[in-house]
Amino acid sequence: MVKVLLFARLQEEAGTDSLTVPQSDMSVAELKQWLEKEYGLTSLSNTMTAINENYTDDSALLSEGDTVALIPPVSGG
Amino acid sequence: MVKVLLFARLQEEAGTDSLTVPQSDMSVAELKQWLEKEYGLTSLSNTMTAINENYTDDSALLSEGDTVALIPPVSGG
Amino acid sequence: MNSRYTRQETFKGIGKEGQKRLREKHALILGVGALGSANAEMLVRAGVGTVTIIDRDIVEWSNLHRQQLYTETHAENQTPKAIAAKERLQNLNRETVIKSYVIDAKADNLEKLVKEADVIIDGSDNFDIRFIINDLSLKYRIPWIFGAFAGSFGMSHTFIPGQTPCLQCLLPALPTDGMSCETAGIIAPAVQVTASYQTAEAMKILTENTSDLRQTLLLFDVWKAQHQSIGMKGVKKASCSSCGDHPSYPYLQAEGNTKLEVLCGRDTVQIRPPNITSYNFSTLARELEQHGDVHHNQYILTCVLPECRMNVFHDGRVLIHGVNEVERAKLLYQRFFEHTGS
Amino acid sequence: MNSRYTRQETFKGIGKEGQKRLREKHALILGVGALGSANAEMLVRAGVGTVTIIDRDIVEWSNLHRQQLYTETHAENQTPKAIAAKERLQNLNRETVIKSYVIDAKADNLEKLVKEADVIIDGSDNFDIRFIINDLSLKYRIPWIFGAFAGSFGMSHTFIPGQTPCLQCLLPALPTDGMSCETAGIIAPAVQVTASYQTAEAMKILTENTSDLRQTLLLFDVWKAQHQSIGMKGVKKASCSSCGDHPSYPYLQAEGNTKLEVLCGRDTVQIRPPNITSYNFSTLARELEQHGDVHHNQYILTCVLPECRMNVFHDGRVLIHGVNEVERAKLLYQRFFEHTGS
Repeated sequence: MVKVLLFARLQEEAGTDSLTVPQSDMSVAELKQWLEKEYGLTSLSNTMTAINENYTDDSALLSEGDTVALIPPVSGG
Repeated sequence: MVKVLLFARLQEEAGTDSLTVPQSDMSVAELKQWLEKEYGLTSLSNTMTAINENYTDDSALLSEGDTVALIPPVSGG
Repeated sequence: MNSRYTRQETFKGIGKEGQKRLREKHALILGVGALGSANAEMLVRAGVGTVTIIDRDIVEWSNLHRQQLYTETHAENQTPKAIAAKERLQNLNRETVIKSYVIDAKADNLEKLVKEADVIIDGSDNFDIRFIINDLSLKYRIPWIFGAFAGSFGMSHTFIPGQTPCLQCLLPALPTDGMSCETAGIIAPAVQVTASYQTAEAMKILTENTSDLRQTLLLFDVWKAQHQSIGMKGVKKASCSSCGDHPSYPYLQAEGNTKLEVLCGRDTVQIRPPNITSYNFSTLARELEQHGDVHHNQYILTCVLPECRMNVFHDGRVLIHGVNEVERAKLLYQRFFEHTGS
Repeated sequence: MNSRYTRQETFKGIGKEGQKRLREKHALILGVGALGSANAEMLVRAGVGTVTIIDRDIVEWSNLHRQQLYTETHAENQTPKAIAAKERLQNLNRETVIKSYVIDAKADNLEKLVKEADVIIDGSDNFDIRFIINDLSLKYRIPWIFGAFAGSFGMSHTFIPGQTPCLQCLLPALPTDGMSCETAGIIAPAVQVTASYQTAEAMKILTENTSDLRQTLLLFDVWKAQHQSIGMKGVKKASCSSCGDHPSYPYLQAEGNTKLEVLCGRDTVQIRPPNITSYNFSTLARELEQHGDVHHNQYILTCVLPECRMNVFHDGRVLIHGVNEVERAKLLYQRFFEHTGS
C-alpha cells in the first residue's frame, strides 16, 4: 500500500488531496501511469515527486508504506 | 514519555523547538511547572496548550506517547 | 475594467458569484498597523464593497519597515494612520467605499460601528481590545478573525459566533506575558503570512463559502518554515461568560477612569482622559509654547520638551514619547494638561 | 530616523549587525508582477542598500487585485511596471538605491545586470526565464530564490550555487503543463505567502545568516492551510549540465529568431523582433494612424484596431492584446510592423 498526496490542480482533478494505492511494487513512473488511468489525472510526466518528504524522480522504486507527493510545477509570478 | 513542542519565545528560552519529558503521569499544569523548573522557562501559566494537535487546558491529563504543544500568546499586530 | 477581477473569478473558491458577493459586503478592520494595512490592501484590491478602518495612531518612522500603506511623507507629517490608509486605499480601488475613523476604539464607540460589518478583522496589537472585539462579535453575531505575531512567529484563528469556541474559551485570563514587538522584534514576512491567512478566511466569509473555513488555530514561523494546525474539539464552554448559554459580555461593561496604557512597540505611554475633550489647537499651542517647541497640523499637535515629545489629538488623547514608565507619564500629563481642554 | 529599523534589529535572526549588512547589499528582482512587487516592497522597507528591478510589462487593470505597487492611475496611464514600481518604492525608503529597467530580460542583457547582485529573486511568470536565471546564478555564484503560484497554491525554493541541487536537477525538462494564473486564477494571499518565504530567505542571505537557510522545497495552500517541506537528499546530479562537474549552462546559449511568446494571465501575445529596434514614436504614430486610434506616452505607444489593441515599446517589442493564437498575432505583426522601425 502506498499513500499519495496531491497538490494544486491534481487535487481538483482527483476531487481529493490524498489517495491510497493498494500495491507498492512499482516505480514512480509506473505509479504515475496507473494514476493517469485510474483517476483520469492529466499529464503526470512533468509532475515533481517526493517519497516520504524527500525529492526523487520517475525511476525511484516504491516500498510498502511509502507516502508519495505529486507536485505539478506552477508558473505564476 | 511525552514530546513537547515549543513555539515563539519558548524556543529561544529552551534553545530548542522540542523536548522529551521522561514521564507522562501528570496534568498539563504539572508539566508546565516541571518545565519551568527543569528548563528555566518563564511563566507558562498563560501559555496555550494542545495535546496531539487538539487545544486543551491546564487540567488535562497526559498519556504515554502524547505530543504537547506549548504556545505563548503573542500580541503584535 | 471588465477584466479587473478575472484572475480572482477564475479561482475556484471565489468564482463570478463570489466576486459579486464581495462587492455587496462590508469588512471592518480594527487597527491599521501592520496586519490591518496588509488585510485592508488585499480586501480593497479584491473588490470588497465597503471597508471600515479604525485607528488611533499616527504614522511613525519605526512603522515603515512593516506597515505597507505608509510612506516616509506620512511619517514626516505625522499623518494619522486611518487618514493615510484611506488615501492610499482609495487610489488602489475607487469602487470600494472606505470609511475611516481616527478614534481610540473602546467598547462603546465600537458598538455603533461594528453592527454594519459582515466580518471584523483583528488589526490590533493588544488583548484588551481583542476581548472587546470577541464580545461584540458574539453580541452582534459577526465573525471575527484573530491575528497576532512576534518576531518571525504568527498565529491566526477564525471565530464564528454560535459555532466555534470564542477567545475567552481559549484564554480564560487576559495574557500578561504576551511576547510583543517590543521584546521580540518583527519582520515583514511574518506580518504578511499572518495577514494572508486572515484575508483568505475573510474572503471565505464574504463570499459565503463557509464550508471552506478553517476550523483550527494556525501557528507558523516564517523564518523556520514551521507550520501547525491545532484542532478545537471540546474547547467551547457552555459556562463561558462571553459565548456560553447565559452570556454577560464582560468586556462590554464598565470603562475606567483616566486610563493609562503602554502602547506596543515603542517608548510611548498613551494617556486617555476620562471624558472626551475637544481641544482648540491654537489655544493649546499658545499655552504649551511656554514650555517647548510646538507645531500642529489638522489632526495632531506636537510639543517637544527636553525630556519627551508629546502628541495631542482633538479628542484629548495624549501620546508621551520617550517615556516608558506609566507613573512618570502621568506626572507629565498632569503638569501640562490637567488644567487645559474644554 | 534612528528608530526606523528598531523592530527589525530586535529580531534575533537579524540584529544590529544584520541591519548594517542589509544596507551594504544588492538584491536583484526579476519581474515586478505580483511576487516581485511584494518582495521589492518588503526588501526596500527593510533597508536593503540597492534593489534592482527588471520588468518588460505595463500595468494593466487585471494586475491590480494582486500587484501591490500599482494604482488605478498606473493602469489608466499604461505605465511600465518598472517605472511605476520605482516611483512607489522610492517613496517608501529614500535611502535605498533603486535601479529600474524596462526591458525584456534575456540571457544576454541579464548577464550584465546580475553580476553585481548578492541575491536574485524570481518574480517571473514562466520557466523559460527561470532556467536562464538558474544558469546565471550558477555561472556567477549568486544564490537565487524561486517562487511560483497558481490559485491558492504556492511553492518556493532557495538555490545556492555549489551547495544545493539546481533547478535543472529538479526539473530535467521544461515543464509544459504548469498550472498558470490563466487556468487556476490567483488570490492575493497566495502571492503574499510565497513572497514572504522568498523575502525571509533573501534576508538570511543578505545578512549572511546562511545557517538559517531552509534546505527544503516548500509547498503550501493558503486556502486549505496545507504546508509541506520536501527534502533534497541525493537530488544534486554530478552530470547536470547546469550545476554538475562540467557545466555548459545550456540556457545561456543561442537566442532564437523573431520569437513569439504567449504571456501569462491574459489574452496577449508578445512579439519580440530578432534585432533590437528603436522606434521613433512620432513617426510610427503617423503610420499607424491610417489604421486605428493611436496615442503614446514617454514609454509606450498604443494603437487600437477593430480586432485588437497593440502596445509598442521603444525596444521594438509589441504586445498584441485580444489575441490568443500565436499565428494570428504573427500575421497582425507582419501587416503593421515588418516594414517599420529603424
